[in-house]
Amino acid sequence: MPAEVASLRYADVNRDVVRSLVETGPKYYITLACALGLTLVCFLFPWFYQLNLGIAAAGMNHPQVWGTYEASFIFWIGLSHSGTLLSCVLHITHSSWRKAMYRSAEAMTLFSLMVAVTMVMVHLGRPWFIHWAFPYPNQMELWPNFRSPLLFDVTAIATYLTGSSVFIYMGSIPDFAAVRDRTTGWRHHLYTLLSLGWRGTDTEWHRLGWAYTLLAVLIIPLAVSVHSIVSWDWASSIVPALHQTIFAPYFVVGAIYSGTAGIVTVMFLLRKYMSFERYITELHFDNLGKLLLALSLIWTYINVLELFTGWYSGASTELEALKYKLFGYYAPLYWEMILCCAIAPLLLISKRFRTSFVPMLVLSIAINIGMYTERFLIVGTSLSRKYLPDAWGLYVPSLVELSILVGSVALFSTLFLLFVKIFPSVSIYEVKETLPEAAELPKPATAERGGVQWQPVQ
Amino acid sequence: MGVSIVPALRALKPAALTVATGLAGVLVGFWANAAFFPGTSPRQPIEFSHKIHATDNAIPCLYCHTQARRSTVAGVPSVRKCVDCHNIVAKDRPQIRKVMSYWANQQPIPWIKVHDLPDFVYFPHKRHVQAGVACQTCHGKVETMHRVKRVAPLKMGWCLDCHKAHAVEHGLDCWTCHK
Amino acid sequence: MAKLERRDFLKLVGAGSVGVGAGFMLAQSIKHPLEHLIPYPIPPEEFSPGVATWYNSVCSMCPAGCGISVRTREGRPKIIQGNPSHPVSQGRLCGLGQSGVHVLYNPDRLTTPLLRTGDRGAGAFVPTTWDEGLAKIAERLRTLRENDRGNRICFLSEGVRGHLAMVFERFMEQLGSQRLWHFDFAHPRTLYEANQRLFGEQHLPYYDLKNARYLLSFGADFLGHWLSPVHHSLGLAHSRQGRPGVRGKFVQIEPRMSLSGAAADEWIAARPGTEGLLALGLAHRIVSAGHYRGPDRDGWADKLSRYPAERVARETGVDADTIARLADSFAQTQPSLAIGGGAAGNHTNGVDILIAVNVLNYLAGNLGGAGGLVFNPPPAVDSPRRHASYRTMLDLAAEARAGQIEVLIVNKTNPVFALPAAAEFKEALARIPLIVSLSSFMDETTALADLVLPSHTYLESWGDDFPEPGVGFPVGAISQPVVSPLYDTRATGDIILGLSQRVGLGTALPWANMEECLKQGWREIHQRGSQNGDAESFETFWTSVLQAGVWGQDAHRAAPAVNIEPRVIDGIDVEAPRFSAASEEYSFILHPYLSTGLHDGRGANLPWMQELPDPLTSVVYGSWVELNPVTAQQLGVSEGDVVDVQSAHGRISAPVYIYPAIRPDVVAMPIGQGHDEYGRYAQRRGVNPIQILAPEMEPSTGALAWSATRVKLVPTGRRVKLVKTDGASRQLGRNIVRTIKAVSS
Amino acid sequence: MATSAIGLFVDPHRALATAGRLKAAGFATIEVISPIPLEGADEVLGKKTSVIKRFTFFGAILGGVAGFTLAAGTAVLYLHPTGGRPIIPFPPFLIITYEMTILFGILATVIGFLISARLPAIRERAYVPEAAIDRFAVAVSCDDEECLDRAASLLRAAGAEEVRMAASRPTWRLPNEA
Amino acid sequence: MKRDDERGMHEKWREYRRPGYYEELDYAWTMTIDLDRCTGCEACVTACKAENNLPIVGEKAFAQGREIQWMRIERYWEGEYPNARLRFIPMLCQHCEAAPCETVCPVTATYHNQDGLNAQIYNRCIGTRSCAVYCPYEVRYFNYNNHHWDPPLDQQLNPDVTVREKGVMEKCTFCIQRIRQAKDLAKDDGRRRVRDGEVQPACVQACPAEALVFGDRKDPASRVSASMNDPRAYRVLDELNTRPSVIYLKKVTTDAG
Repeated sequence: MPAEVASLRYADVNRDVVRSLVETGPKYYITLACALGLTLVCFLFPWFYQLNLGIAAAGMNHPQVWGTYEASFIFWIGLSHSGTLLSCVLHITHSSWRKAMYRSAEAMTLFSLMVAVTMVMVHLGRPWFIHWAFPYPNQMELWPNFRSPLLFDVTAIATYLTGSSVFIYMGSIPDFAAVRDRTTGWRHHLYTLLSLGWRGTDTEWHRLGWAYTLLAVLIIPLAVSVHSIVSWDWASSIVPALHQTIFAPYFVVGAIYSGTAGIVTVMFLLRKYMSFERYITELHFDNLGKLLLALSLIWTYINVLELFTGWYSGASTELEALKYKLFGYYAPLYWEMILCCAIAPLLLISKRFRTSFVPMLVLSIAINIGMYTERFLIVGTSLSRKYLPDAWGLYVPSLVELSILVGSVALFSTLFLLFVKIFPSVSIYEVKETLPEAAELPKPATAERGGVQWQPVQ
Repeated sequence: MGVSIVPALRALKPAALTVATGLAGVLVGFWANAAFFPGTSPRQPIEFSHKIHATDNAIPCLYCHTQARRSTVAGVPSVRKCVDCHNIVAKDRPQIRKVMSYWANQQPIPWIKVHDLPDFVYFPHKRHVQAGVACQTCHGKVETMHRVKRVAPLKMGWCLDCHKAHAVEHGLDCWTCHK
Repeated sequence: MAKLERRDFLKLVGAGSVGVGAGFMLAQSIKHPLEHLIPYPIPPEEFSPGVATWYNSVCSMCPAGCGISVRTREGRPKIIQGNPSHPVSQGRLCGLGQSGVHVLYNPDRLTTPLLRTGDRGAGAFVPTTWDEGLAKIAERLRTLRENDRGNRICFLSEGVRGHLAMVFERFMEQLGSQRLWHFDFAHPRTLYEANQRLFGEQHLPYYDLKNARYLLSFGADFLGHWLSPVHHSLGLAHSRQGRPGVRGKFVQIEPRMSLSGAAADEWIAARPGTEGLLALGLAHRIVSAGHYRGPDRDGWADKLSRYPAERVARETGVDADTIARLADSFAQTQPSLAIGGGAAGNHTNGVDILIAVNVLNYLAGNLGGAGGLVFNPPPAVDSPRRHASYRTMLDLAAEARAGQIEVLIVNKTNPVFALPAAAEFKEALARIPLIVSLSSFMDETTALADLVLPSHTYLESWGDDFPEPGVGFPVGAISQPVVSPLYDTRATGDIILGLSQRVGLGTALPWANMEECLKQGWREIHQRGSQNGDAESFETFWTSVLQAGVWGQDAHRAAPAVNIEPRVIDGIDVEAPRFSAASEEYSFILHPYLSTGLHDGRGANLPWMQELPDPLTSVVYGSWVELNPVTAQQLGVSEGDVVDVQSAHGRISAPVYIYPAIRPDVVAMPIGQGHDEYGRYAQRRGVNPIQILAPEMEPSTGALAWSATRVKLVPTGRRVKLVKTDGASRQLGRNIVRTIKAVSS
Repeated sequence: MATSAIGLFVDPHRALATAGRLKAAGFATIEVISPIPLEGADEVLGKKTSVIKRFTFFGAILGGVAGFTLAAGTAVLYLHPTGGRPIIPFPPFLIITYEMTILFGILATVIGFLISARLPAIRERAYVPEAAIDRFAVAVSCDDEECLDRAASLLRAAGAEEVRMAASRPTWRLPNEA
Repeated sequence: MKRDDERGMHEKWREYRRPGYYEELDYAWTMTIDLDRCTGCEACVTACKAENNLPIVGEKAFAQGREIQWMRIERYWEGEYPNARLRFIPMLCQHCEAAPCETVCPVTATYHNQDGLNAQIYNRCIGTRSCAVYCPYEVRYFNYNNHHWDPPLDQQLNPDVTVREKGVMEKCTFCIQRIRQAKDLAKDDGRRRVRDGEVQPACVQACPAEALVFGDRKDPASRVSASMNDPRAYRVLDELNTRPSVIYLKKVTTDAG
């Protein structure tokens, strides 16, 4: 294990994590303010404008009825696909390098899911009737249509949202308890409630272990199913270039791919700005790097496969779809995507690259840009080239759409910034597990213990 | 020394209490509006009493609402229809004078709709009347009312229940009422 | 429970009341707003709310005279359909006809008489009353009449038929003026002339497409706007699929594929203006191949010897084999029919071309029989030959300039828009002291008027119509008001009758209004009818005609013994026509055509027509220039590039549309856009090709030869997005429109 | 009054050993409170089994049934034939079933956890905050002073760096949980 | 038709498992379009606009590709000058028996009714627009904003048809209001069925070439059945197996001569 980790003591962990919660510098507030402001200006205002005017505010038109909103929806769902899934897999497989990073990864899952849901709202023509898509008894005696892929989405995403929030919460209970003891005032009350009076007895640990593992087992297939189902929104249509069996795995891989890249980004930021250098180390970047490399290769393979099957079919519609994708109006975007998601990641072969932080950050962002492009192309190049050439059209996103896209990122950041001040963004007890046991360490004086002295509850 | 969530709950109680009262308030307000200002019996430009006409003088509904059997709408009587009788009957009453003044300067009487359906609902009176549905089934005992009051909810579910109960042909096809 | 602190209690109260307030407002906000039930003070007859009423009437959106039935609800017309019992439309109707409701409900209609305040053309008007308006003009008319200067009154009307035309006639007659003209840009003047010369017929024959088995059309867009498009569509459809085992064949000859050309089995782009030559070429073949067996065969052979296939092929650009093939099948597939018109009739030798075409019909024996030319009996009420040619309009302009015209009454025609700038008509109008317009809209001509007496739309007024060309037997139809007038307007007829009373022309025009006039007119028709048998009373007759919307007589006319001498050929000049400017500089021939939706521009203020994708290009809302792909390549322009179209007489610019079916030496532009006035939907939209037309005329008729202008194209370098609905225009082997080869019978 | 004695240890192994010794000495309720899950707590305090997996299993089954019933049931409540398919087609409804299975599984697991871990703690429970940092505490709860003192002395003897007295009531156990 | 409660569980189950649910359609409304008659004059397009309250969207909307034409004419060029030919094909909702658009709607705003029609219920639509994505014929049109009729143009609006609000999908209904009207009249004079030719959608009514025929294909005597049996009959994109109720008759081409 790396030196900086070896030098850690149990108490340091508590102190560092608690500090990350209670000690808030101006830098944080400024960032939060920016994020909030951006959300307001770039997300909420344009959206209200659109609600008032109608989807006319967006650039969609007759053949191209879906646009960036759908693309963003898949993108965010995709981004959500590493955190919890990865965390579960690694938990089941007892890989200890997960422990320092999984909490924030899961948070990413949670918030990108929330953003994805808001994108659905933005996409709808009459979002004020969205409750009709949920099964509740109503005077109209009408029910949603469970035969619709969109309803699969509703159920899947609802489940996934519940699952991942439960998962992240359950993993945090012992940490809430630890923080509870180290905080005062409203925070103390908050964490008292959140920790449900956790003490850390042998029984509690035992139960938690069980529950946690069971959840992990449940969530892995769930996560896989969710993005397959999202892909069916497209694949179960008969639109050329969308009506493909490869789509489910394609989407899942893509999702995990962009999600993992997202984790790298988040890790970098946490490490840099929450001063977790000693917890998030080269080791993590190295492993994530390897994972990314593998994923990028699979992703590339599936892309090639898609082109091949399309070409092999020889059908006018499929060929046209390919032609349009590779050489049509949006071709530059396509090649940009290939560059970002297929070629650039090959750098990950070198360990030096994997273990150097800034380059990894750059790459991870590049990959997600590429992945967004992919989602945009799925929507943008297929619908405009369907069966009847006479009805072909062209779609260019409007300012409102672009601004909402930016705004959604801001919304995500806002949520995440709030998260790091409420949840211990690094798991205290699991990091401790990776440390040499307390006995082997020089005993710290009580004074140092976690900085804040504990006072009994009134 | 020990640990429990109770103290925290106690600390949060006032806030929680406030929120709860607030929400309860919302419900009360909502209910109050529905209960005291239902708008099911608007004040009409002329205090026309169906009781006097339909019960006391036993005028059949279709005498005035002539279209009900033949058209999608039942039709409200033209001002002339009122005048036809009332230039003989009860001329001195203030309300009748009002009618006469409308008639004098050929103004229509701006009745206020009591049974108003959304614009995307197409309710054909003729189908229902011809099927032998009594006016009262939907309009209530109008002949006993001085000022007409809407008694039926006129909600989709309510329509459907009747359609189901009578196994109306294609009575559940959305296009039967929405076009 | 611990006792509440005072502060906490207040907090709770506060929260509670805020909640109640919020809840109340919420409930209030989602409440359905009150609506009213407004009964009639007095209900109209046989009216019942919620039930549609149909009225039969006559369409006057174009001169075809289709019968229409109008669906009204609560006294408001909703949709116009064809009148099934009317022989012209037979229950069908074109897009323009259906847009009649948009004429009625047009937001830009003139709602009250207007009096000019500012300078002419400044567009400053003040509302006035009918009395004032009528008084003003009546007074002027009376003085002119009394001083025997009645001829200084000029009445310019749209093409009208039936009793309204008769009223106009008498009115002007009484005023002592011969200056009564009907002006329609698209009136097939040359066709009438050709007919007159060849058959001595005043009225056009009925072209029996229905029963024809071989149709040869020289430039006549008979499915678009030529004569009676709806009826022709029915005819063509029947000739193709209406007869089991027989499918009529149809060949279209024109420089630019029109709607008819698109429907044709074969489309031949002969050199513009050589249609006549081609016709005679075919004739030559028919005679020389011995298909024609008439006694005067040799005479024909002799006369036609000047038109051997080789020469004709050389000059028309249609190869000799095709000529031979067409000629043979035209002569052999009986009954066959040759029609000519549209661009072919609008050359400097238009009349000659059309005569040549009819020579074909003669030689193939298509005169009189079913599936050929059926000669119409004269209509029950004959309409006067008053159509103003281009020359007439020039004379008019000259007289105006010379100050010989003191009053001009314009009725729903728009010469300022529909005459080339070269005619300088607008300038001429400036010299006329009093211009009165009866238009329902503020069009270019009305904008120059001193007094506007807005007339009803055809859906609000009484009238009648006797379609021309008829359908082979006498037909008439009464147009009745289907809605009570929306505004303070009056029917054209009533205005004229009103005027005549004020001027004191009493005896000649005794009727109080058009309805009376019609009743009397139709009483005569009825009497004529009842001589041969049926003795129903006039009232029943009248109501039955109103209900049916049409009246017809089962009276067919035997074909006149037409015998065409071979020497007609000497009389005609089918050699290449005269074109405006020197060909080397102005290297393209401009082919203006009536746009499907906007006709000659009258449809430009109808939103539906503006939004109707042009059938051949799918362009909406605007003008464009059609170029052959090759031409476009040479000029280095592509779709959307704006080019200057320059004639010797003007210059307009419009975006290019690459059109696969047009001769490389021809550029086509749709007529109809480019209005300066005429309401929100028409104004400042596209360009008007009529403006740059050269003042070339067909000498004998003085008709404007509007296919005779040469232009040059100058790319401006500007580029616009052409607004159209089409995506890609090829099928890419997707088998969407499937075809099947006809089993050659 | 104090009902349990808590000894704090630096070394987890020693803490466990002590716990074992106390158990051997016949103390009924012994808990080891630690900042991290401890391997080998079972050996000294006896094997633990949990009902959570049963919750999960039956929850999932219930979810499956509920899922299909929801889809099929609502479909027949108002018949809307679509796309030439049956009112109750299996492929799509199986997806709903699948998702609902997992959803209910998850929820049941949570409930199972809360019940079997006896959370949230309503009554006050013996606890030492250091045990959330780097101390390993052994908590013994007794009913009488004498027992408490014995426990305390034993703890000290075992080398606890500190022994505290805490107020907490004897905790209850689920049936079939050792 | 038996009432729900009169049927046994087993019988019901069999019904619910029957593909397409309906054992037999009440009417099977069908339209045939003879491409050899069609001249592309677009009278049908205007008729549809007039009958169904289609909005006047304006030039900008057209430029953005947001026009609304339940009935549109598609045009395809073949060959090059001088042999260039233009082919027209009217395109409208095909009322497929296996309609891809129906299954995807999350709120069943579109479904198949007992007359074999593909219904679109505006007031139920929440505007996911997925039906338009799934429709291979591109005949579903979305209301990107509320539409406005300059008064008094609004007086032309057909009171029998809902004016659609923003965020709602719409499409050809085979003029359901006319079909209902006809059924109503049939009921009024005590007839069980609507006579052939009694219902004509606006486009059919208008077509000057009588290229469009509409009727009930269940009735072997109807005009539409007759023209369906024409050897020229085919369905557009039938390889997709959507089983349209709109049947086209092939355009006839001839050899030179």
